Amino acid sequence: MAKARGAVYFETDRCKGCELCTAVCPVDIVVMDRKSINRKGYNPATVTEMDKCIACANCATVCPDLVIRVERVA
Amino acid sequence: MAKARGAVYFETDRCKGCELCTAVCPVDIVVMDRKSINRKGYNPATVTEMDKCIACANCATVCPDLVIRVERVA
Amino acid sequence: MPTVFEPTKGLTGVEFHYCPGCTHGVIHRLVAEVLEEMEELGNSIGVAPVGCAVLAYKYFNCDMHEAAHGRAPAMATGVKRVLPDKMVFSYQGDGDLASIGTAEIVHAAGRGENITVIFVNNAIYGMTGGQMAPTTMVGQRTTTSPLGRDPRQVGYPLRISELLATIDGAAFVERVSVHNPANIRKAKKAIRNAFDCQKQRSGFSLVEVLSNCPTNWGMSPLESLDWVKEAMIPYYPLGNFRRPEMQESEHA
Amino acid sequence: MPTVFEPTKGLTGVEFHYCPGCTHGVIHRLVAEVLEEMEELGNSIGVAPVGCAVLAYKYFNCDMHEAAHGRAPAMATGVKRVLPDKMVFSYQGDGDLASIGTAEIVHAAGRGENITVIFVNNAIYGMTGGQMAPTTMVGQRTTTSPLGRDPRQVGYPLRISELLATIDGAAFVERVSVHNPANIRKAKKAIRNAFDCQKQRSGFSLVEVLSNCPTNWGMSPLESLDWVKEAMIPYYPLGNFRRPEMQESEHA
Amino acid sequence: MLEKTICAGFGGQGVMSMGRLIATTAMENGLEVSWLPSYGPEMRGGTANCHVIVSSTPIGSPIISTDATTVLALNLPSMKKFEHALIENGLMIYNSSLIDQQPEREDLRAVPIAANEIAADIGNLKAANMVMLGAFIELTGILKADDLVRALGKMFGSGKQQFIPINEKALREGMRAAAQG
Amino acid sequence: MLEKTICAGFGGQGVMSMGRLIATTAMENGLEVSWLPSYGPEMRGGTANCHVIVSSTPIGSPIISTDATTVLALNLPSMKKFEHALIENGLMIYNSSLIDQQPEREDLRAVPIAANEIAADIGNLKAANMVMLGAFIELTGILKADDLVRALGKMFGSGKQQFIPINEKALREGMRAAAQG
Amino acid sequence: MEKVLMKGNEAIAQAAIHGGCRYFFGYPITPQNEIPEYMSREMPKAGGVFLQAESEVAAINMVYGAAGAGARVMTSSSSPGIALKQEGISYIVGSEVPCVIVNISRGGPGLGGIQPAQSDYNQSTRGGGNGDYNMIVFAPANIQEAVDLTAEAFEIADFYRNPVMILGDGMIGQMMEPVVFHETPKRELEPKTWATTGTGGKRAPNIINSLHLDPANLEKHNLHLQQKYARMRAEETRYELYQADDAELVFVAYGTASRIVRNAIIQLRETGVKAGMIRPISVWPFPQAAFDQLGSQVRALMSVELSCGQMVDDVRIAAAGRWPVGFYGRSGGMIPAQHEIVDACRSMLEEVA
Amino acid sequence: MEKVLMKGNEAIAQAAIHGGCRYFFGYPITPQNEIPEYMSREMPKAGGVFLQAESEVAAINMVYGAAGAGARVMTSSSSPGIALKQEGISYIVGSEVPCVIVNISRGGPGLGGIQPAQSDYNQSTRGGGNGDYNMIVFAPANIQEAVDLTAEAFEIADFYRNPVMILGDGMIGQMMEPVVFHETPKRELEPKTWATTGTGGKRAPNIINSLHLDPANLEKHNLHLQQKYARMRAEETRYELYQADDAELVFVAYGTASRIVRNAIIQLRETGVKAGMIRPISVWPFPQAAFDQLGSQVRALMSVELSCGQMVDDVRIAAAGRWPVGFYGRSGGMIPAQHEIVDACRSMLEEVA
Ligand SMILES: Cc1ncc(C[n+]2csc(CCOP(=O)(O)OP(=O)(O)O)c2C)c(N)n1
Ligand SMILES: Cc1ncc(C[n+]2csc(CCOP(=O)(O)OP(=O)(O)O)c2C)c(N)n1
Ligand code: SF4
Ligand code: SF4
Ligand code: SF4
Ligand code: SF4
Ligand code: SF4
Ligand code: SF4
Ligand SMILES: [Mg+2]
Ligand SMILES: [Mg+2]
Repeated sequence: MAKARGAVYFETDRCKGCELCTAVCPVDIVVMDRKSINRKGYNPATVTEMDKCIACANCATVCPDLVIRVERVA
Repeated sequence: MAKARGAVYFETDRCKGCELCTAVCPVDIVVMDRKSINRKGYNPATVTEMDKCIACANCATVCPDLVIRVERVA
Repeated sequence: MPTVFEPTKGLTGVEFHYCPGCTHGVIHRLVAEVLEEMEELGNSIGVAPVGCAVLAYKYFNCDMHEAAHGRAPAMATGVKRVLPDKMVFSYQGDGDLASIGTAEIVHAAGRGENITVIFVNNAIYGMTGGQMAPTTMVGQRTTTSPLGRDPRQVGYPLRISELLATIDGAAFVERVSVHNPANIRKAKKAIRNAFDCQKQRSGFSLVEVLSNCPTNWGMSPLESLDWVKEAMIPYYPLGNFRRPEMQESEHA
Repeated sequence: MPTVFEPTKGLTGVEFHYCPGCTHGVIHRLVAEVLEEMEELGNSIGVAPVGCAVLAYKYFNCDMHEAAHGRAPAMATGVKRVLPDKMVFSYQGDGDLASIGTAEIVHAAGRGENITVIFVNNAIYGMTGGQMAPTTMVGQRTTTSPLGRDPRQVGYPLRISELLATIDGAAFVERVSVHNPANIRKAKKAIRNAFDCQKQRSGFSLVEVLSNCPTNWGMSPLESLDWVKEAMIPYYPLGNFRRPEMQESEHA
Repeated sequence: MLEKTICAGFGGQGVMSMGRLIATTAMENGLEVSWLPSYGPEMRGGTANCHVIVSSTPIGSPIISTDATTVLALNLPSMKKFEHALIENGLMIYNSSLIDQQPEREDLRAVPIAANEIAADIGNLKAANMVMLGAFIELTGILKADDLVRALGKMFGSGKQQFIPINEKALREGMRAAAQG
Repeated sequence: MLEKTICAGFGGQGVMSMGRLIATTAMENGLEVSWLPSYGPEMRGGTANCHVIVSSTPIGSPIISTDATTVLALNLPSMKKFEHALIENGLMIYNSSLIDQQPEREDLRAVPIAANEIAADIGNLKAANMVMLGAFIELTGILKADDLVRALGKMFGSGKQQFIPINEKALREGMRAAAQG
Repeated sequence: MEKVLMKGNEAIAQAAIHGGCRYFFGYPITPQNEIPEYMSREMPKAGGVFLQAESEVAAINMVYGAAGAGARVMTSSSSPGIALKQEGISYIVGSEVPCVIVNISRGGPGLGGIQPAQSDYNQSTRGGGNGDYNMIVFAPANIQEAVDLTAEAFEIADFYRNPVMILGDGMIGQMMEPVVFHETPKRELEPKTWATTGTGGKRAPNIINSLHLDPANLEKHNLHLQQKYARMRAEETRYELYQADDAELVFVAYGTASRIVRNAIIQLRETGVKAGMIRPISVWPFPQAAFDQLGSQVRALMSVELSCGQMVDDVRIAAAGRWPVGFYGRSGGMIPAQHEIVDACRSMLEEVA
Repeated sequence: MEKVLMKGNEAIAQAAIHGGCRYFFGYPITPQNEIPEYMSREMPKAGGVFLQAESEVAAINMVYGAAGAGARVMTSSSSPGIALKQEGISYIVGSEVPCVIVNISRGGPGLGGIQPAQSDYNQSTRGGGNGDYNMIVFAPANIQEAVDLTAEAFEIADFYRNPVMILGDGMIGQMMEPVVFHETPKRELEPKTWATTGTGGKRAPNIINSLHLDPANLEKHNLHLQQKYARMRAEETRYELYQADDAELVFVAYGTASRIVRNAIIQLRETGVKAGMIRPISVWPFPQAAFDQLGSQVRALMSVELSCGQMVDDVRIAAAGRWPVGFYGRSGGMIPAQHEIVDACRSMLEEVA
């Protein structure tokens, strides 16, 4: 089976900037977006190189605030 | 060592006639005195053949109402 | 003539109000004898429960408190924190300790509160007329389990000693019985060990004493002692569940 | 595009009021996912505690009760006795369950009450601002143990799962953690097993979830998860302490 | 008609059910009744008692303080405790098997009944209370023996019907003793 | 003299200690003071605020409802929440680093202070509250910077004296910004 | 319907079942033990559940849960046990779920004694739980009334979604009197659409809750509760006037005390003293109206209680200075003799002469 | 003595230590957490013991034990937590041991909210525990008063061998004001020869107990307690009269509410309305005397409370029909604005005109 590829979507305004998702991505693509501030006043999490995502859902699994949705694209 | 000999004394008016002492005497000399009624209205416990007593204090040990005193006489 | 057995100075001598054959009286005497032998009577503060032993404050020959139902361990904690050098004990029934007072006993043990608890398990609420206790045996009829305790409805009896033995602060936990002279003597040793524990500031100590309630069990006193032996002991095994040595090695 | 991970219907979607990085949110989600997967949402009644999760009634997408502090198991008992065919669960913190609510949880277990308890152990009173809990670690500083928890004064932390596992009515007791994805997945399995237990009427089930409180621990969320792993798990070992099989064999 | 009766004795002497039987029978006969027990730990070992009021008009307080018309005393402490609850010339029926004294008050109508002995004679010591009850209905005339036995039958329920005859016997022996005394 | 000030902002912005510092300094200067915080879970994540009253006569209620003389708003929700608490022509000092709007009321004396940027410039973003406080004393004139710094010294205690200079710097920068604004 | 001789406690228990109660959670305490004991025997036969809780605190919270799930549910206790239930009662009121609470009270304070007393009047009518709340408190004076009120209490509780308390004492609980189980007056009750019985996927979740973090919401909730109390005051106040028409001295007494007062009044009238009585049946709401309809011949009021004086406060409020208010009480389980009340009446009348 | 700016809760805690308190048993609850937190830091330094109990029930019973052992001891809580302490309080009163209980109350009923409220007036002044009992309840209106009353409370508690309650609310607990720790007025206190400190073999055992199975004994005990209460009523009633001399409308308000009323009075007087205030400092005993000394110019009373109306009952009793009694209240954590009170006063005066 080919390595899975995934896409993650952030409901950015729910994010509380806790950074938990950034520590569990096996391909290290989840980072905090220091340049934007969401409705709640936090720097939200985001993904840098989406195409590296393997749809492991680790990020969504640790997110306490239901920010992240993960889909498989291949 | 010669077999101990004992004497038991009943503070009869404290007795509640529960019969517990009658069941534990190794020489079987503690009985209920069916002929007398104490201040509380119970048939009190008593000893039949005191000279058989071996001062084991079993009777006093099980008595819940501090009725019995045991002394060693030999 | 050497006296082999005489009334202890640890008791006031006031006649007990207990029913004929009720072993509350035996257990009172054991506690009192131990305090007398340790020469701690003048140094002790006891806490009576709400239960048949509610009047224990009249019987023990030392300073006494009467607690609210189930709260004796909390009350004893208050006393002990003020008087850490005194011997402080509570005397509690199974309704008092194992039902309404569950939180208080668990946390006294949890804190390693340096008190001694005498826990009289007679598988019933004696004072209020024989209702079911958490310690009531499966199938036992009581005034609130008229068809016998049904474990499908109310579960199995709680084994308090085993439960408390899981707690680190509990330095000494032992279950004994007073259904015959040999066991009464063992019970006294356990009570002595528990108070020694307190003396040595080892933490919480508890002796669970299997006791009877001829009145509410609907038995003669002699039958009731048989029932302790035949029905209770198999479910509530006698023995030590925790000693200070265990505590120390665990946290060595 | 197959969805790998999406919000569960078990939650209302109302934004959590929890602090950033607080794993209460994760645990909520796991419970909700399990109920959704079991198709029991319309069939469930949850009981929220008094603690940070006090507003859980806004988040779970099923009928909910808000209990008095510590009394969720009693409240759940009331619900379950009326509705024995519904899924009834409580969600409780360690102050709520292991301190003020000790009697209620012990006796719910004792009765073999057929409910599921989600026990969130974060070693502190979160909601009230970080006071010491019975589960606070030795040496841990809290607002009421400013110099760190001193076991000589207040004893060692209570291990609730181990304590409840001594009780016959407890059909399922397991301790899990949610400090990383692998453990979160295991935690979900345990929660599923607990609810399955209830479905099969096996009796009381409880999952203790080690959780964090970055706010009151004075740590960043990531540091706090490390602390769960490094400080809590060694004292609170993960694993199953009781399964229905054990219960059956004991009373076989 | 207003009868205020105190039944008193040791815990096991059946004074409570004695009182209940009076009340039940009177109720079945269309009279107003109340029954009030002593309760609580004091009962254990100590004395038990109940207050029974039977009246042709509605009953105010169920408590009998110093206006008892009859006292049924099954043991000495009970006689001592309650003789002062009686009205002038009140009726004191006492169990002379266990009470070897007379009441102190001279005005009373004091009737000794050897209840234990009579009960023992007919083969059931536990029926001493029924003996006393017999004396009570004989002396007060407020209830009929047949009504009492019928009420007893109801109270016992199906399980205990075999005990009715011996209780009835005790009742009638009590009546006879009172009639003779 | 009667100054009723509301300090408001996010939980972590130091609005509580800001208010405490005003009250402490005023107390040390012999004035009557009160300080009342918002409290409870609402503070977590949401906005925090405190009411500070400084007066030359005894203070009745510590609550400021619609008679604030000054609002110190460190974020937008706070400005919105409290601009209607101000008296006519009241003083609204707001943190323009985070608030890109003006207050709605036209009568107010609205003073934007780029508190975060000024604080960042002097090397400590956490001192934004001190910048605001500088603006406050500059504009109201009720307290002197030196007194405030002295009170801060006391509040900090021995452990934190090293933080005084940077806080003082922030204070004075805030004063300067307000004087210029 | 058959007349049966029943002990107060058992009659109350049977009346509850008669009134539709199917769940009982309680904890033993004298002098009300016959209630849980009766329930343990009879509730299963009625298809209901009896459960002995681990404590009074647990019992009231089980009631809270069961009531929220839509059941008719009861608990009973006595004085110190009721003290322990106060937090739970406050939650139950706050969450607006119905239930019935029985207090067979005894002497206090503390462990006190176990004989009849009315020193829980304040505890029952003015809470002890936190917050502004009220519940209807019925104080029956005989077993028939206890039966009727208990059965009806379930209807009333459901009607208002509020607990109702039956306040007796050891005498009411322990005595036997003949009773008849009448048909209970039914109310038009809304279906319990608020109950947590599972959404079945068909409706939004129901929530049983007393928390309102926003003060404006909590105040709104309180005003709503106050409206219910106002309605209870208007519609649920109950009392009996006994010989009050021409009375110069009007006793105020409830429950056990009222029985002795009644006898005392008969005795007083025999000797020409015109005494009468207001007997509150609902001690909350307190029957203000009874006082307002007293005639101008009334010269004094006298509260008679088995306490050191608690209801007398409500009598003073109701009197509003219109009449002097006297008090006669015994406490700790002592029951006043009829002649004591007669004497107290006489001295009071002399005093105000 | 130095003036320091302190939070109410911390000031109360410090005042307790100042007043000789060396044992504190409590359980966290908002809005009083700063009391146990302060105690956990400071009590050990004072050579005392702070212990967090497993619950409010345990805390009050620890207090009971420590008080019986002769210590000066305190607990604190808030509304629902106080509800849970009611049984223990009743025991403490019954056993005649002294202690101090702080209630920093919040909105109810049930879990309610956490903002300031005065809806625990009944809970505090009329118990909730069982039996006839009372305790002195002080309701400070500012932090200095809270400090002074708390410190003195220990003397008073010891003097009467009875608990004393300090009744504040979230505002009193959370606000900061300058305070000075004055010398506490000392009373002549008997040595605590009743305390259970061990007989030392030198005296008969001491017993701390509230059980009196014999009703005659329990009644005797109750009469003894009532005598103490009578003495407290005579000697410990405290209140402040504010501008009452010529007032046409007299507000009655305590604690937080009285602060707003004070400002309202100033405003009313500025517009020519003669308003004044009776401010009960002891809400039990309630200051009846303050009412009796009001002048003939008074046209109405008005109770202002952060509740739906609880103290107003005591105002009605005190008024005894002499003046109409109005009420203005806000609840659930809402604080009335000054103008609301001004308006309420104006309408009341119109009504009685
Ligand atoms: C708060 C409270 N609840 C209930 C009671 C009633 N009560 C008195 S003793 C007792 C149970 C006693 O049983 P246990 O502790 O087993 O003691 P035993 O009488 O069997 O020795 C109860 C429930 C009470 N006094 N106070
Ligand atoms: C009777 C009562 N006591 C105390 C409180 C205050 N209180 C609210 S939450 C809480 C503790 C919460 O801690 P925990 O259960 O561990 O939950 P967490 O907030 O940590 O999730 C306390 C003591 C209360 N509301 N009611
Ligand atoms: S799904 Fe996995 S790989 Fe993709 S972003 Fe999330 S953690 Fe990284
Ligand atoms: S875990 Fe969730 S809330 Fe936390 S930073 Fe990532 S997306 Fe945001
Ligand atoms: S001492 Fe031993 S031998 Fe002697 S009477 Fe007692 S039991 Fe029997
Ligand atoms: S054991 Fe004691 S009380 Fe029982 S019969 Fe023997 S002497 Fe009497
Ligand atoms: S009721 Fe039972 S426990 Fe109580 S004294 Fe009697 S026999 Fe002993
Ligand atoms: S206080 Fe702690 S437990 Fe509560 S929400 Fe915040 S992080 Fe979570
Ligand atoms: Mg027992
Ligand atoms: Mg927690």
